[in-house]
Amino acid sequence: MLSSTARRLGRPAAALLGAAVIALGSGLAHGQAKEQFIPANFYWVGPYASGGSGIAGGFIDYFKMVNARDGGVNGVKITWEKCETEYNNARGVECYERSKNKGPTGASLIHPLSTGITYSLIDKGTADKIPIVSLGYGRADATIGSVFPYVFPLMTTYWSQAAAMVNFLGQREGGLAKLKGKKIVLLYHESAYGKEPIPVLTDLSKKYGYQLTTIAVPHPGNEQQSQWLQIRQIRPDWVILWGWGVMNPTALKAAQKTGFPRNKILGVWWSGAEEDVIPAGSAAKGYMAAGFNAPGTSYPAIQDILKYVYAKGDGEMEDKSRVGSIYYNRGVVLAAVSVEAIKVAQEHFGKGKPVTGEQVAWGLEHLNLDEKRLKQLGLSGFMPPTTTACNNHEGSGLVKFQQWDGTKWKILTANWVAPTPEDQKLVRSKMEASAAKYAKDKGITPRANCTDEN
Amino acid sequence: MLYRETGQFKTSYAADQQIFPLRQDRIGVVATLLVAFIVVPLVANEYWLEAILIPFLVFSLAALGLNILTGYAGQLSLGTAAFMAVGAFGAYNFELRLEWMPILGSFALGGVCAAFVGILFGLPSLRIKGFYLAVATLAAQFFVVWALTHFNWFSNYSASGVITAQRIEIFGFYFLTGQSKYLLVLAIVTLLALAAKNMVRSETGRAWMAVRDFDVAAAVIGIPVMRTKLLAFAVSSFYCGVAGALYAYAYLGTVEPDGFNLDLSFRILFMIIIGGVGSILGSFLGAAFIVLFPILLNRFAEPFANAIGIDLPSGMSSNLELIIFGGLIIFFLAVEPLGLARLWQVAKEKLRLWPFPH
Amino acid sequence: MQFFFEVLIGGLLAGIMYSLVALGFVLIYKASGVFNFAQGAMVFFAALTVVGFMEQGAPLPLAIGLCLIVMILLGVATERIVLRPLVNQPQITLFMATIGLAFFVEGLAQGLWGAQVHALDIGIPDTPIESLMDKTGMLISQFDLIAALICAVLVTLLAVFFNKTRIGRALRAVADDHQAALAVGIPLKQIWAIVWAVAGFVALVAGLLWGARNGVQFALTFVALKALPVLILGGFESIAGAIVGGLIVGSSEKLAEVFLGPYVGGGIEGWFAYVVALLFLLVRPQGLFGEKIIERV
Amino acid sequence: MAESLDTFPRLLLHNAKVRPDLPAIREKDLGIWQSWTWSEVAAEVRTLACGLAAQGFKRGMTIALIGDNRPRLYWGVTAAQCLGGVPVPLYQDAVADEWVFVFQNAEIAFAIAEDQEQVDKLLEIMPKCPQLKHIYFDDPRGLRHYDQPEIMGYDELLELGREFDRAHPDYFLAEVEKGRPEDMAALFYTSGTTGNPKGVVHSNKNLITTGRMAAEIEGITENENVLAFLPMAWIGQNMFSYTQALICGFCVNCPESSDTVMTDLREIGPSYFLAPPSVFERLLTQVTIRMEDASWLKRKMYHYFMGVANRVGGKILDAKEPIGFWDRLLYKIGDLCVYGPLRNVLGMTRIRITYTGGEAIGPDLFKFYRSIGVNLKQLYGATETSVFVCVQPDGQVKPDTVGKTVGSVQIKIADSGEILIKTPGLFDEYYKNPQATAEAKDADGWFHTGDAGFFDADEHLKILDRAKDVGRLNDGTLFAPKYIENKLKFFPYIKEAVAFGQGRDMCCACVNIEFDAVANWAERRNISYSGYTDLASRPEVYDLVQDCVEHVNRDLAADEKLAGSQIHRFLILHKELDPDDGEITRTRKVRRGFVAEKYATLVDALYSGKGECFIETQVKFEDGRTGTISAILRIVDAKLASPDAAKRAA
Amino acid sequence: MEQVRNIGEPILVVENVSLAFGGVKALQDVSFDVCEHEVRAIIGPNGAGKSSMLNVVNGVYHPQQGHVTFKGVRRQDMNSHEAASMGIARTFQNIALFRGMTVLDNIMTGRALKMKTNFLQQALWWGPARRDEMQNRHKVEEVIDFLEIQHIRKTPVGRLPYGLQKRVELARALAAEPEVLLLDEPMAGMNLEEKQDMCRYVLDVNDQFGTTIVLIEHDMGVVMDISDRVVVLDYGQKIADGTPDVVRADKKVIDAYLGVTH
Repeated sequence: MLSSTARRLGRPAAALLGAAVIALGSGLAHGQAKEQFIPANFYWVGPYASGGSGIAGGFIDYFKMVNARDGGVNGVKITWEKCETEYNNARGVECYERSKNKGPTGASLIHPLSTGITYSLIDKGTADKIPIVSLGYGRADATIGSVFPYVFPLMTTYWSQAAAMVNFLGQREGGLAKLKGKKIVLLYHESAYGKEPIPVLTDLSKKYGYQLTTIAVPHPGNEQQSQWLQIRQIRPDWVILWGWGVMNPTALKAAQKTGFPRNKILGVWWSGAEEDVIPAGSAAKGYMAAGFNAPGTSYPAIQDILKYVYAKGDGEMEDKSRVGSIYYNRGVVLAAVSVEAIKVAQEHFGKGKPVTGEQVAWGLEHLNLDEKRLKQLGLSGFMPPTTTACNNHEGSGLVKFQQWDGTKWKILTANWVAPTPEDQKLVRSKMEASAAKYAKDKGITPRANCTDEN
Repeated sequence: MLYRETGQFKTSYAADQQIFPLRQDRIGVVATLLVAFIVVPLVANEYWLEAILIPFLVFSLAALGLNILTGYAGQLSLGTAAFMAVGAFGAYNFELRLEWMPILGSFALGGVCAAFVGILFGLPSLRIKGFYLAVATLAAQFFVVWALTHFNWFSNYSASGVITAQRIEIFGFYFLTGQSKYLLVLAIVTLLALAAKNMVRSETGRAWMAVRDFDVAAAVIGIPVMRTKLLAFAVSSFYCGVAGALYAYAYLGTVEPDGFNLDLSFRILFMIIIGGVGSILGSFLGAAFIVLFPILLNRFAEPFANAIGIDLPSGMSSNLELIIFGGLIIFFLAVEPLGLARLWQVAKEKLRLWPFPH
Repeated sequence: MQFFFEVLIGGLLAGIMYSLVALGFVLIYKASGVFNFAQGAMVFFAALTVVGFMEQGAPLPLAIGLCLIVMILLGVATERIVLRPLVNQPQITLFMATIGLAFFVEGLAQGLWGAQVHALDIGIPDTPIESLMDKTGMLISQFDLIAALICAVLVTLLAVFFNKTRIGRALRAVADDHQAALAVGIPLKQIWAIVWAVAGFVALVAGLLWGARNGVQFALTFVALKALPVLILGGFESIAGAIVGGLIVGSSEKLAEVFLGPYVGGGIEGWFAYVVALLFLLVRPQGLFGEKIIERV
Repeated sequence: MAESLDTFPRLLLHNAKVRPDLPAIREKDLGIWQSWTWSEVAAEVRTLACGLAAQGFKRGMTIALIGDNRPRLYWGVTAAQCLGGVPVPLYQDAVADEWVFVFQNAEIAFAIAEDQEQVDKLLEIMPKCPQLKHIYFDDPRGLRHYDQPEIMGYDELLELGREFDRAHPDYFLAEVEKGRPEDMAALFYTSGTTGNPKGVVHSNKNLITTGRMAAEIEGITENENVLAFLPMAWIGQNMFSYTQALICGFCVNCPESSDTVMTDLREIGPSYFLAPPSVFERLLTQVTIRMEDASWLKRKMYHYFMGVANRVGGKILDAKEPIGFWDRLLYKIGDLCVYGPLRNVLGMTRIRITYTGGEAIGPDLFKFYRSIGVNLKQLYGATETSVFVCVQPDGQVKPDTVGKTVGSVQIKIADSGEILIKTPGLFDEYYKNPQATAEAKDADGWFHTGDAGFFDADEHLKILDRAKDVGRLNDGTLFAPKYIENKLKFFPYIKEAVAFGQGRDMCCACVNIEFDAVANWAERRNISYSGYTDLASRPEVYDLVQDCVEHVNRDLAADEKLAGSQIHRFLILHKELDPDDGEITRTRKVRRGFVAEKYATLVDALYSGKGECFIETQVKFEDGRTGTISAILRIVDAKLASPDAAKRAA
Repeated sequence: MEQVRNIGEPILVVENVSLAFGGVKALQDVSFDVCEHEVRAIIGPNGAGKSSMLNVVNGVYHPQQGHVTFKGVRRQDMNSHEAASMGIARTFQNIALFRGMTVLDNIMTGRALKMKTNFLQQALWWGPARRDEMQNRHKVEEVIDFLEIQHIRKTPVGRLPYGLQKRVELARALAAEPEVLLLDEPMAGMNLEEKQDMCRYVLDVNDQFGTTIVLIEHDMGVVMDISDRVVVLDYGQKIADGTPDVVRADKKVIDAYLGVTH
């Protein structure tokens, strides 16, 4: 009796002590050598919590699976620590600074999961030699690795995607030439993120002869009556939806209200998750969106997660049904790329040893996630094949397109869609110009011997 | 108790009206400054400098600006972040477009731009008061962010409206490390805080407070109410503008207009309320609280919960933090509505009278 | 011209939706002088709670009923825990406290029901009325019309409540003069609890309609931002002002976005309502229905 | 050089030469401490003297100085001395009539008054004092429309002085040169307990020699600060704030007004301080009252550390006995938490030496200050002896003695027990009163103090009482009324006490409550009262006072000689003893005889065993009107302690 | 004490002033003048428009009709700032102190128009701003000394008792060194002693600085004692004007007072 009381009393005391010890020790790099630390700086509260929590879940679950199934990367366990960024730049920077020196080798790489935070970390990551991986967001021109040695807008940038979307629309119309004279409306979130595709789409409109109208939706975008009335006036053939958060379902609802066919709306990948269509209910049916990861749980890697993690009740997601959702799977992509980069780095710098951020950056520049490798990973068809190089931090620029059938996302394009080669070149030249300007502004001398291919 | 003020008599008005009439306070301030300028840069690590101290100082400056307007001149504003944005983008453009412009000049001119915008949006204050004015300042908040996003000229035609701050260089010295940036920000904040203190203890400040406390009486005395209010808007916005420039240049490096959103405005308003409305010190205390507290919560909540055996579902800890934070604000307002500065003041008064209670 | 009317009507209907949120602010401000910034969070909380109950298997009416109880509890608790300790504090302090409350409620909502976004189907199709489209070529959403109707019913109910019931009259007395109300023996604290409960009810209605419109998610808290210019226009203390203000804000911002927007590059909706309200205030500082204040010295 | 520093004017000029830039005098005015350096003071005095000369002030004339401590009044003193005249400082709160004798006696033709109030009083007595021809005022407020030819503003006088100085540039220095040490330097009117005041004549030599002697013994330097807050007419004030300031060159600080003395004391933090016991008592009362309002914890802490201080504080200050490490540590902690802050709030942080004099001080009161580290010492002297007769030397401070003789002072105890003094500072004469002079000063130059006392084993002088007041009860028991009164007055609730017993069977007392302290005490107990008289008659207050009285009885019982003079009965007076009503002197000494006479009915009642007594008294209000207060006073029997029990308790 | 004052020419003339709020007529066709150095009282029952009259004179209210001539400048409505800079200062019926500031700062605001430095100089403090501040502080200290409020110099005004607050407000008005001082019920709510003090101060001000005083007061004794001439208002109209003796004997005045206040 007495002892149980003591135990009960003792717990909070121990907890306080423990918390204090953790707080004190957190600034230091602590001991165990066979660990590779990756920060999990995401957001679980606020307007974007649904996306953030899904991605965080997939991200962490994949690590758990790798640790459980493979015992880590060549025996080096992956560790992580969550930090709430609230999708807020200041908090994001704090999380970064807090996490960058953890683990025996510091943070291996970081996924800011916010364009704003990415911007804020570019200088810091470069100075600290910690790769900033902005997978599917962030600066498009960071593809130019000679200027941005530690920034990796992997797989696909907004610019590549815009070009790929045009390519896809061309396919839908029966060839790019058919785009001539067509009317395309870009309905975008009035922010840095929303404005990203405008230059590319404008350039391509000149090239392909479609008529582009851009319509801004002010943040947060929960009221779009006037925009859609404008769209109704324009009567476009396609609407590209470059939305974020509540703007997406609202757009679909408003489209329904104004009688615009949903299957003529094509969303960007941040407009193409379950969270973006479910609130719109039936109004979302037929809506198409891009994506650099496939939905569903049929992939071997996802199955492994269910087997090694969820079967043991160790999963991150409270709601297991969200495993396989778009955001969850996106988290898996983020994690898989991270693990792969570490593996590549280990293979180059010494197997079975934790690698530093600088080495991971090397790894990220030498990714070779071809079909074969993806198959080994159990991720074939799940994410686009990606091969990076010193001066190509993007890798592929490939996307898939999917359509909402009212209950789930269905992949429309079996193959990964890329911009046409000429368009790719055009995008690339824009990136180079932009990066050059950046280098000039910041007084950066681009790295020598940095080429597009390894 | 520690205050021994016997024998500290003033033989001139200059001595009587100095900022810290008590010798112990002067010693305290000098010691604080010495620690801030010498000890901190020597001992603080990168994390403390870059993630805690620099934002703390920058937010303190912004809070100071808002405190001038709200605390001293009594004009409630919810547009602080907008004025910061103007400062940041203003400084960027001056630095970008005028090659000869020294960086400090750009910061100052960024502040001046913000001051002009402040005056513009302060004009309604001549007719409207209280919450009506507060909501009106939201117009500034939304309009400015819209304009900066929308007109590419401001961001030098960067595709996304994002600006990348140039490197800070003064007389050939580059401020690249956390230490040097911290010292620069600290120096600027110290000087501006001193200037603010000087203003509030002289006619300018008295006019602000007079307008705040009783505008009709102020007018009858001969204080030009209109000019006083607009001056408050201008000075306040200048401070916010410089804070914005520092936010961009010394803290984040790259900023987008969206970063200066309503949330940020509220955060700064929080700082002055928690810290103490109408108190220079309060701006600093409030900034410290708002910057540090969520971080502390974040660091402690989950380890603590784990330690006492509660397994928080992922995401729950973040929400719990929010709940605690909200609850604490309410609690705090109930306990001391006048803020941390008031607590400090009360404590100081007690110490001066020690061992007597009154 | 037809397009103009379409925009105008769309705007007016949207405006009604704004009014709905603004009503909650007005109620509380009128009775307790508190600018309740947590109103948006309460809307979110209400909608999320309804959906939450529904996902637990409750049918819609039951979920609404349960949620109503929760909202009333929340209102009463707010009065007890937040307002009472802060009685006689300056308005700004109370305002700050409601921001704290907003954080609290937001955290509570997502903590309880998760961060997931949800659809909310209250059985009203959000499609254009076909007969109207056929006749005039104008697209008017059925949902918006019904929402307007609900709003009208709500306002009528509130009007009856305020004018015909004892509590309502007491509420108005409180609004006019706290001291006097206390002096004639009106139990101020109870009245405040009731007002917060009523505001909770209004939040529930707003949450249901907005939730059904855009889905139930965190962004519902942002609808408060839409209500603010309505409040300045209509005056913080006038129910009629909230309605008329909503109509003016809704229609003017739509018209501006459609007809003015293209000249400046669009996206002006976010601030246009504020600027309109601001300009309006310069002419009439007391708002649409406010009384002229004579400074007595 | 030093030899010639034998008159006040020469001292001033000397200071202006050797320390021209050190502050000589400060005055809290218009919110700050306005300061004048020695050279500025010298210039001011020169102009003023010239002005007075222009107005016809000549060697040997007298000039009255009336007002609070103001630099200009001090300069008036020096200016008069420069011209060979005699300054006569007067008590500023006296009613006009009290001055008439002085003006007539000293044939005062000139007066410098502080403000309208004093000018009005002077105008009032002018008909009776026709020789008064010149009135100068410092503060012109309200005096703009006074068109009497005798009145002139101080500034106008200075203007005349400047003119005169221009016309006669050598006049001033020549007059100073004429000054002799033997010249009459000042005239102090003693507020004798009976009869007309007597003008005590002091020469330059008397004052300067004594002042210098004492300063050298205590090591007073030019760096001291004193606060001039006692009446200028009192010689103690003159010695500390004028004579010694000029001798040592230290700075005199004049408070803003009598209401702000406490604040000003704290601001200045004097290093050298003189105050009568009543001031120390008032300070301690404040401490006690304020501490009682403190939180429980603070009170506990205070009482604990005061206990420590009581035990070891005095010893540490005396540095005589070795103190254990633990006690030293405790005292250090106490110093940090209590004594230091206490000294600070009392304005005593910087005090090096502080004297109390003029009256005996309660031993507990005395010990309190010493225990918290304030070097409080007793001083014995009289107006006639230029203050300094005995001083307690550092390290040999005993609460019940007044210390050893200073320098070349000689003391002889007469057979009657009266103390006789011979000192270089002994007064010349009572002005125009050879008879009184002869009574006080015998042919051998011994001054008869009228005090009874004796030397103890350590050559310390112990004062019992006024020689004529020390008496015996009917049964022959020694009865020292002042001793008993002082014991009573040490209680914070008792402001004044008058003990009767001479020639009676027992000792009885009338008590004045300390209104602030008792009111505070009553409020905390929710006892309502409508004013002083009502409060004084509350039964609860009687109980409170009874406790005090019985405590004194126990103390008395402990002393064999005094055990018989315990207080048998007492009453609480319905009004405060007031100098305006003549019940106490302006230096707050009880005029026992006067009181006994005035309240004869009460005294009779005390001894007749009655339970209560009706009394009606005339009182004088501040504005000069008179009125009456009447009350029925209760008389209470106090418990007596048996000597044995008291000893056991002790 | 003998009062010797030379009352001069009219310094302030109010001609046919009418003021209405909505339908409420606060003042109707009121005319009177105030001579230099005199003490002029405005009396009348509650709601007679006395405060409105003062508010018109120093530009807080703007009359619909009529003119106010001050120091030879005739205008239909004053604005407060102008009134202040021409030398009109005032106190208010309900104390209008700046509650968040100390006594000293409150009185310093009275010097607003005498300050010569701008906010930039003040931000620097050293140099002109400090000198300016010191000079004005000196003036303010003289006022503090004059009104004998040294002991509360650094107290926040909110903590002061009512009577002292009134005195501080007077001090603030005096700090401006006005030519005309408008006092709106300076003795309202005071006890006898405070009233006597206040009377003395008002007369001292009038006497020492030659300030013209216009005061509203309810206490007839006070008014009759200290004023040279009295205007009587009732329901916004002037019903009598003259020396205290004349006014006291006026039938309309007696009726107005008997009818309303008794």
